Amino acid sequence: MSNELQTNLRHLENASIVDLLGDVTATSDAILTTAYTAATDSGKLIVLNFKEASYINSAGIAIILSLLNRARTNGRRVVLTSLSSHYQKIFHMVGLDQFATIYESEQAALSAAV
Amino acid sequence: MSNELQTNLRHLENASIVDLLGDVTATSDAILTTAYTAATDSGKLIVLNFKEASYINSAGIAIILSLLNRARTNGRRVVLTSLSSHYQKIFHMVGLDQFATIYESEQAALSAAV
Amino acid sequence: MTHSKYRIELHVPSVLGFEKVAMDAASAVARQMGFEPTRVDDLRTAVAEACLNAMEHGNQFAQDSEVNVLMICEDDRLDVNVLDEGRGGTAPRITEPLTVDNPPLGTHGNMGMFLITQLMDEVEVTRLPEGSLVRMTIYLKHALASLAKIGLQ
Amino acid sequence: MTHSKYRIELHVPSVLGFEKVAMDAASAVARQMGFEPTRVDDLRTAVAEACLNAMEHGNQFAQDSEVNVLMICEDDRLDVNVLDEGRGGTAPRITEPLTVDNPPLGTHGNMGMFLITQLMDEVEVTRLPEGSLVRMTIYLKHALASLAKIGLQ
Ligand SMILES: Nc1ncnc2c1ncn2[C@@H]1O[C@H](COP(=O)(O)OP(=O)(O)O)[C@@H](O)[C@H]1O
Ligand SMILES: Nc1ncnc2c1ncn2[C@@H]1O[C@H](COP(=O)(O)OP(=O)(O)O)[C@@H](O)[C@H]1O
Repeated sequence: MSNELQTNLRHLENASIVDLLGDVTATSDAILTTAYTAATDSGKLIVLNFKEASYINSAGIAIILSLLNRARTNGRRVVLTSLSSHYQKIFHMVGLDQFATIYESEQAALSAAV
Repeated sequence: MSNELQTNLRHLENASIVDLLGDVTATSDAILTTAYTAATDSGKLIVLNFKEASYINSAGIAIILSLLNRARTNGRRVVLTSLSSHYQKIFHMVGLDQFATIYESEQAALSAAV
Repeated sequence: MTHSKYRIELHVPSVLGFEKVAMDAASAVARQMGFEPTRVDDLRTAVAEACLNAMEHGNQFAQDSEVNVLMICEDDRLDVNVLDEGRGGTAPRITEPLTVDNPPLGTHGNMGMFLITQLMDEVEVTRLPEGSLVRMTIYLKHALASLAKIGLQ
Repeated sequence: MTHSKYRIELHVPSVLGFEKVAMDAASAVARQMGFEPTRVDDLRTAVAEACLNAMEHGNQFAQDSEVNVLMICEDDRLDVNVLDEGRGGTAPRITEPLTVDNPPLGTHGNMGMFLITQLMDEVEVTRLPEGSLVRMTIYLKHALASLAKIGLQ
């Protein structure tokens, strides 16, 4: 598939940022889990950055839900940033924003959440 | 139609700029002619700015050809700016760039052509 | 532009990823009709979810199966009909989406049909002999949509 | 992704503007197959021009007429077939585009078919009983395309 998800992990002083590049769909499970596991090693706040994720479907949202559940079990804090206003609305509709704060930008996430 | 062409005319010191906003197609004839006529009044260089023209088809190109022909008859100079690289290629394929210089940006057109 | 009764028909294979062809075709139709960008985005998500359900639940991803997307442009609205081949034992049903408290095991969170009904002005599910039909409607004027939603139109 | 023989079919009315639906559907297919953005742009223009010709010359903009766009994804290439209803007296022909020295009177500059042949790797025009068929092919690997163009593939 053309726009298969890729991830990029950046370790900052107070947070580990996972950049999501591409589509977040049914086929993103393994790569998202791997990225989450790598990010969680640092013990810091985990920021999922959706800036370059232009297509997110219900299967992708289900995967993110499971990931948030795992984070809660492990006592890890996860926040989301840089979702388009459309996907902010969608994440709100399915109630996902009750379990993870959504910030407008990476900068906003870092200053507010750290 | 949704993205029907609109034009915006800006009179600068040495040039009249016609911003093309929307689709350049078969239905753009009247509005392009009106904009050209208004721009030509000033007697200055005419810059057709394609920055906001994301869809240009063969009928639109035909209209621009006629307009360049009219300009030549009237002794008016017309240059084109801010075409995407795709449309630069297309305009080159049909030979349009032999009759009107294409500049990367409005700034480039103004400094080179005035 | 008078839209009355323009008909656009699209067939895509039951292969993940091809729902994007339907999304892009539907959004081109909606933009052509003059729908605002936010409504076009709503439609994109709804069409994608309906096609994904049709591919998976309706067609069981069968290799020779197709999803049929029929769009009708009316003066005041766009109808998008997504039809599958009814190869599964289920029919489209609208349920509450799963949450972090009760997370999905795999990639099914009951979110597709839920989102479709939230995003579209009208949704109608019909079980036809040939398969399931999900009909989604958006109105050009939100006021009309609200009236339609409460059954006054 | 193996593309072998995915089939996408689209029908649009003969109304100016609806060629954009075909453009967007075709580019979604091409992106899905992994074509580069510049090739996707080439395809967009070629598909638009073929559909415009089909609407105007092939279907005479007849109200009940349709343009049929059939896309076939193969491992190495994408074929886009644009079929009209052959209502006009003409057939698609490739001519030199008009220039500023000899400008078009209206909006016909003989540029559509010319651009299609310039932009696509292969173009085949067939006159079928039901109408004209313009088949346009682009290859995923440019090398293959060049071989095909000179008839070695
Ligand atoms: N086109 C369809 N054909 C058959 N069953 C369907 C179809 N669409 C949805 N369903 C049924 O409705 C349920 C809910 O669908 P949905 O809300 O989209 O969630 P999900 O697809 O994640 O399970 C599906 O699990 C399936 O049983
Ligand atoms: N689908 C078609 N059906 C019938 N005739 C066609 C078709 N496409 C093109 N033609 C013929 O070929 C000519 C050249 O087409 P084209 O290069 O696209 O230029 P234009 O459409 O501007 O005339 C047209 O004028 C028309 O006579």
